[in-house]
Amino acid sequence: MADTKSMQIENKQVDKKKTKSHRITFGIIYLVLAAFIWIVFVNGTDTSILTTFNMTPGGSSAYMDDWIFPTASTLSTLAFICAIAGAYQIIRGFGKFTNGILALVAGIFIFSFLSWASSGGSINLAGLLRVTVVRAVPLTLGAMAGMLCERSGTVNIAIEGMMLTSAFVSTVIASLTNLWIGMLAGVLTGGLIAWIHGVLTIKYKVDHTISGTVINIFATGITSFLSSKFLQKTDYQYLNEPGMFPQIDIPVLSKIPFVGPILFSHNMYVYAMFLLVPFLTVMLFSTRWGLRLRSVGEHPKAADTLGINVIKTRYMAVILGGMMAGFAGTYFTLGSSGRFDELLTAGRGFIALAAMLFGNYHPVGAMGAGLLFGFFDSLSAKASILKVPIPSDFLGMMPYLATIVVLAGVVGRSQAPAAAGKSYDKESL
Amino acid sequence: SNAEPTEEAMVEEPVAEEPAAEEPVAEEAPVMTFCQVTDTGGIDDKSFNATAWLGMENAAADFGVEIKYLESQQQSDYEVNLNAFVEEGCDLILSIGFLLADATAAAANANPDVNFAIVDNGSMDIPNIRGNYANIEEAAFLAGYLAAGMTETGKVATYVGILFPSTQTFMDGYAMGVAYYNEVHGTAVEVLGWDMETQTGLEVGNFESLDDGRALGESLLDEGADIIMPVAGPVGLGTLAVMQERGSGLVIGVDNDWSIANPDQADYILASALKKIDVFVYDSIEKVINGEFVGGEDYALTLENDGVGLAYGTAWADKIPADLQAEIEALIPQIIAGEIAVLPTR
Amino acid sequence: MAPLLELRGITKRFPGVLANDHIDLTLEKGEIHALLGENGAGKTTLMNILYGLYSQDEGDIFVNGNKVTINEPTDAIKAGIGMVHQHFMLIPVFTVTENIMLGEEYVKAGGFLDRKKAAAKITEISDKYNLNVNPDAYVRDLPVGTQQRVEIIKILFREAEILIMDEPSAVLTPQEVDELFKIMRVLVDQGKSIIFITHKLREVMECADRITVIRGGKVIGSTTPKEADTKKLATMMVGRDVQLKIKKTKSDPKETVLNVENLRVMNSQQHLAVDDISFNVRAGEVLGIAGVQGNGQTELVRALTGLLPPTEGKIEILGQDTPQEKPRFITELGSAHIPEDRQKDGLILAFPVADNLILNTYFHEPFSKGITLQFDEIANSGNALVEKFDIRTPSVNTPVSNLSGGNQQKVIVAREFSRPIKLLIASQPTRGLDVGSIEYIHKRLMAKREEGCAILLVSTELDEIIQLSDRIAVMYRGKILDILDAQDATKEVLGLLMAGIKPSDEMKSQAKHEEQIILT
Amino acid sequence: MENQKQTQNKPSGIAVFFDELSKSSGMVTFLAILTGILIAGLLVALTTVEVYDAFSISFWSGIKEALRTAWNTYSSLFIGAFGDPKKIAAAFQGGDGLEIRRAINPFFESLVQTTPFIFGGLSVALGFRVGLFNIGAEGQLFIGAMTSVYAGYAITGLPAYIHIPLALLAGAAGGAAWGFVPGYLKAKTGAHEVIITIMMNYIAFKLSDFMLRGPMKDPNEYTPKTPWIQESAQLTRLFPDTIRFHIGFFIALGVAYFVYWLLFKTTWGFELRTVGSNPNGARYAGINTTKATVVAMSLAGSLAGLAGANEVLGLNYRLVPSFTSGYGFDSIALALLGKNHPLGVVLSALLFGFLRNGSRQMQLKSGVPIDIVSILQALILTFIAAPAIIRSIYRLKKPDHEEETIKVGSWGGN
Ligand SMILES: Nc1ncnc2c1ncn2[C@@H]1O[C@H](COP(=O)(O)OP(=O)(O)OP(=O)(O)O)[C@@H](O)[C@H]1O
Ligand SMILES: Nc1ncnc2c1ncn2[C@@H]1O[C@H](COP(=O)(O)OP(=O)(O)OP(=O)(O)O)[C@@H](O)[C@H]1O
Ligand SMILES: [Mg+2]
Ligand SMILES: [Mg+2]
Repeated sequence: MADTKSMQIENKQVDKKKTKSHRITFGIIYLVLAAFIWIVFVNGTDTSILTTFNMTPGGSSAYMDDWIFPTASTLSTLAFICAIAGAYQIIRGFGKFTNGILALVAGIFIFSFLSWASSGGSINLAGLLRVTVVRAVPLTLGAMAGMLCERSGTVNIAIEGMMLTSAFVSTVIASLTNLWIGMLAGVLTGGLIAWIHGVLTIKYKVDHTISGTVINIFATGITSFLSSKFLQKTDYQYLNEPGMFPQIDIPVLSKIPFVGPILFSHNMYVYAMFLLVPFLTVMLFSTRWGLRLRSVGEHPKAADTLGINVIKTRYMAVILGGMMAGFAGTYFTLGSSGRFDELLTAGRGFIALAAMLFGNYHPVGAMGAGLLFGFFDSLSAKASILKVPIPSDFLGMMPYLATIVVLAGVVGRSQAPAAAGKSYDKESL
Repeated sequence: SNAEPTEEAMVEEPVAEEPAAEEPVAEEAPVMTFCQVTDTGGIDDKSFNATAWLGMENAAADFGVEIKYLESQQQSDYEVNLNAFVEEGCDLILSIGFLLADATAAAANANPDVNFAIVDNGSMDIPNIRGNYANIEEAAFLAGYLAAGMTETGKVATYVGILFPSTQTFMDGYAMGVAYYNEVHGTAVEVLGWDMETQTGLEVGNFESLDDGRALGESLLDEGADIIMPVAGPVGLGTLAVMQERGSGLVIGVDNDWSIANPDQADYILASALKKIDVFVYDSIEKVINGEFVGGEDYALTLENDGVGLAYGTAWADKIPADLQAEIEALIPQIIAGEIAVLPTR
Repeated sequence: MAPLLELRGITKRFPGVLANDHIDLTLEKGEIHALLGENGAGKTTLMNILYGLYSQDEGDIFVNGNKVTINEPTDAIKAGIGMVHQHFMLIPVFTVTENIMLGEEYVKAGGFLDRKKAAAKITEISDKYNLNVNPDAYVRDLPVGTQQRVEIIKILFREAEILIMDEPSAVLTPQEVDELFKIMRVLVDQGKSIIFITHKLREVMECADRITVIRGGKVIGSTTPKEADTKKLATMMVGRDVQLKIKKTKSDPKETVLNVENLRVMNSQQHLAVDDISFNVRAGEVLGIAGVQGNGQTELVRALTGLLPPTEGKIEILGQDTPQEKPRFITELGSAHIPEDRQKDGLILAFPVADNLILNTYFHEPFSKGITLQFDEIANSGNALVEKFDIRTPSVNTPVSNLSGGNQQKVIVAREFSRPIKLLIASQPTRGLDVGSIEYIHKRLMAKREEGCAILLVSTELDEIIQLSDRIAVMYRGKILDILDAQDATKEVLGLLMAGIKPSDEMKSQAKHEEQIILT
Repeated sequence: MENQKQTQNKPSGIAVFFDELSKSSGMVTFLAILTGILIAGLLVALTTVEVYDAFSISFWSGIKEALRTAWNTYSSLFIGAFGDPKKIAAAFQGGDGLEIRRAINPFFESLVQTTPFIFGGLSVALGFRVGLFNIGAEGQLFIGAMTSVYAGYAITGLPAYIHIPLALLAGAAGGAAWGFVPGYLKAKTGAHEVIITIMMNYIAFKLSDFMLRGPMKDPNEYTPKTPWIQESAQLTRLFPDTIRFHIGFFIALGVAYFVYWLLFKTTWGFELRTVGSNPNGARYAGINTTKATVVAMSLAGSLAGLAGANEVLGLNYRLVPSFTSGYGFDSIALALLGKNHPLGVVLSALLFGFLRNGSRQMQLKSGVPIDIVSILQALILTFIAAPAIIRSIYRLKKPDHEEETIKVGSWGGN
């Protein structure tokens, strides 16, 4: 025991050495950001100019006063803080606070950008965050769908296809019956497609990526085919009027200024996300069900030797994942737009995939990634509205660039379940 | 050195059987055929492809002619699709959108005996092409004026799917209308999402994602805009959805009358800036049928000929103050006469 | 009374292999029944059938005289059978508790895992049998010996009566093996019964109550340690007289070929795996590196071969400093590497034999001219090597994946030995091979030594190390505890070193004295 | 088993032939395509209102109508892809050049449609061979089109034999740059190429929109289009008007051969394949896997870039917004269908090209939405990826040795 401890201490020392160059790089980045804030944002702003942040999103009754501050002096202070952080980072490093400081500096930079962009005018900060939350919904749900599958060993790149198909089905069924039945039908559709994915990958041992690609192509084809044959025809309009889940204000909570409208005044999909993330976290990591599911994705043979039915468990996980993707799909129609149009998922399934990897196969990580993407998405719209002198195409690249930067610069390799993508063959060596 | 998969079967024809003799085509009185080539948006784009197709359908209903369409999936399809229709012997081939201009010119030059018509593009001085453009800025101007008159927050907004000249004029006209209202009434109504000076604005980047339309709608409402004109095909329906959910905000539809297309949501549709491509299509078909088709000219959709216009939403026609309606009514002849500038001077 | 367990006429065929051929076997209550057989004899297959992982083509299983059908491991568990697998069935990213209770979880109301209660039971079992396992540790952090004890607890946790242990001693130090035997005794004394699989004669003689020998999927015979004699058992097992001792001439080391100073290497989890190691290997000698698996040998070899950059220290080959992460540079200096995991590192399984034979020479004449490969040359050379090294393959165009393990290893040996080499780094060169192949490879290694090649031999098989090495270094937790001359190295001394204990000089000489002539 | 015995007892030539045939993978491929066609035909019939109307008259008239619908669909698909045999015969009898060209045009047009698929498929297949999943072909294609068009219009005064290769190279270089980024990030930071290539796709779309509206816009045009490329940069057409068939097809075949040669005949290809098949083994063998990853992604990018260049230099002669959609994603299917082998890719590209071109007539003659082609592609791919399904439907025998199943690899763990 004593030995192990001393070894750990030594490990840490070596760790430190290795991260020295890392430390300096980050320090320099902080300094550059500080300089950027100073030169571009502060120097371009007149000292008398004010920035206004609205703290109440439109249409909300939980009012909070606007936040008004002088732009230039605030930004100078922030630039100064960044510079200090950079200097300290280079000289000493922040130890276990490194990531926190990194987040802080990134936050400061974005805040400075916003203050500068809205200087002399105003921006609705609460609205920005509210939209962030909404935009995170399909990504988080989709990422969790992928996660359920992959935690059990089945790679699922067909999230897009599952979402699209269930969006279609939910629209038709909800138009014919009601929202809840429509939603259920969408969820079941996702499950059904996932079952096909399961049959192909688990039973027929088709390569998971191939099966996923096939499903995506098929889903695009069949929904566009049926949509243009029926849903878009005036004669069949009654099939494309599903309605939408209403917004529900949570009593009391939604009245909290600022936070209330951002978190507690949405339709049920947002709440579902908030509930599903901790629920799945607990399910996966604290229950028998989750233990077995993960064991099958890590080492199916070991699970098999302990009497766990690998095949059944995988089917179950894949189908549940599909149902989750189906649920995410119904968001587009029943939670967002109230109708189906061709390809309306517009690639969100692939971004959800990115969010899954990004969030390191953890529900909380998935939501974090969803929120990050949602934030930049929402930010780029705001920047456009504020007439930031950057071409709109480049603003539109922001979420994608941010993903690349964070992924390459901070996250790096994510740790996939060991058996993900490998079909289980009981009698193989 | 590795095993080479040899799939001879792969080049096998999709249909193994011999193509049997075609069933005899009923040779009655030759029905005229009219053919539409869409751009990549396809027939359901809720925008000009759809409106044009409406014109085709109307003509088919009225004249009993046959109508066909081909969807393009990429730029290189335009030429082939047009040629396919040439071979079909279509009596008029309709190209939708400026993207098809090059291919249409080529096809028209190669087939001087075939009639073509193109939407949103001039005739390029080719004798067998009938061009068309819409002074949509005239309608958008009225929409902007109306929006400025109706806003309660002092902010109105617009956004665009992808910025093309054809969508750009929507935004310009709209902003000019607002500016004119400010000038007349001494107000300071702001336009979010479009900057006339730099000709840049809020852009979705696609014509598909309703969810994007929803998010943009929310952002704009949050920034205080209460009337939004989305120039983005079906994407705008997402904005309509969020307004319905919030119970606030108004949309100004584009291309066709949204309050008729979306009767359930009519409460949130203030008006629509109409661009009656269907009229142009219908008119062209009628001309061909009557043997009056003339190419080399442009058919302009204007306020004057009612090719563009502003239609009040079915639920709002009565609620818009009468004096505002009267003001707008009065603007129309002035615009037609060119007394009011509806586009910024570039 | 019916025996506790009886297997009758068990037969199992794999494509091209008759792995079990009408095998009969009985197990009495309270006995340790050793199943002896060389690699590929069919021992694991038989046990996998008993445990429900494979299904037999023919034959029946009886427990307490009642016929049972075992289709799934659950059936086996229900019948009171537990198995410690040859390749551990543990999930590295799970804790000990999670691994053990998987499939038999303790849950609180609402289906939540009751880790505390399970951990308590594990501690209880661990104490009872003196197994010394921390239930909250992650399996990936545990040394192999401990992992094995986790596997044993897994079985006891399920209250199995019949324990199958598939080659449990392969990964242990001699002392740990003794410890294991003690545990097995305790278990038997408490009424459990054990099937114990091995191919080591010494172990059988030491701990079994009864011995059954299997060869080529058939039962060759049954005996007890009292009646048996090692020579006879060996012959039964292999099917011919064996000559296990290799004749070794006195070494005549010349110039230093490999020199390592103060080497430190981190493994992929950023743990210090090689900790300040220094040694050298000279031309014409074999330096053996002994040690229990997982004590840094893998990382050491990877660092030496340029696959893992060291954090500190110096590696010199033929007087040249080797740069970091340049395996090509190192092989081109004239060093060869037989990797520990032949399928993972040493071969491209999907490629044909011929391509694997040029895996690190393809860019040389005559195999390529400019950038084009010369297929005739490659095939010719391949055929020649297949002949010379007696590689059993239908043709040089057969994918290596279709070859047996021994022949796969021969492909690697052929490739590495056909180059002019001055240094050979051989890691577990005979793992999983049968006696014939082992003999062959040992002879080849010794021939290289005669030629004046410097050899670094890393092996967890003590017998192999002792037989082949001129000097022996023992690694423990990333450090070299001692480097001994081969004649001073006895199993006991090495065993102690492998367990991290430095024996006094007195102990060394005493142990040497006591070392018996018993083979293997 | 019994069957096998029988054939052993009585080894009649024909029986042996059928036995072998039913085991061969060519047979499976053929049946996969056939089955896909049947199912898609069923779908068409099931979604046609007339069929239901006919069923309400009587069962048999329903069946007849269903068959007729499917027949119409596929015969027009066939005619669209290969040309109308009657027309061709008549045209050749007539001897009029233009008529003949019109009659045989569908066949050549199918080849034109095939060409970008070959490039795209090669791009994805090359990635797969090196263990990389290139979802980014679409974005690389956009960039390649952009750079080649730029070289096509901005450089003037060159003879065609220099300008054409130069413009193609520019396209390849653009695509390569777009492939390089994910390759480099993957090799250096471990960032997953799937995510990065997806993000790079979106960035490429935005970038090309920006370029078309700004720096690359033809100043004489009102709309966002690039200037026309020089005539010297246009890929030579091989027939006068109507037939657009150009040398791009042969360039694609040449490139396919080149990729084959590179992968299977050279030391570089040996390295790439080694990395793809077993990265650990490759490292052991002294191969620089980092370099291989970067090189492979760049090469894959350049192939996709060529697809884009081929489109603009061979057909469009200028770039307009949203000039293509879906080649990148179809290419994934195509590469898998071709088992990531250049020859397989060419064959499946032909299949896709003929299907896509044929779908035009199908849409026109029988009003079936072109999306049916996607459905068809998905079905065929499924059956080829899971031959066991086909084998059990048609009760084919198991092959003697294990079938070569397609493996993609490169996800998560490794
Ligand atoms: N799943 C399988 N598929 C094909 N062949 C197999 C399989 N499992 C075992 N074999 C073959 O069956 C034979 C017996 O193997 P088995 O693993 O039972 O041997 P063993 O006696 O346990 O050997 P070892 O001492 O190496 O563990 C070998 O030839 C082996 O290759
Ligand atoms: N996974 C497999 N797939 C196909 N064939 C296999 C597989 N495993 C083993 N074989 C075949 O089974 C036979 C026995 O393999 P195995 O590795 O057990 O040989 P072995 O008896 O251990 O011989 P060696 O001493 O050479 O290792 C070989 O002929 C091999 O071709
Ligand atoms: Mg074994
Ligand atoms: Mg073996």
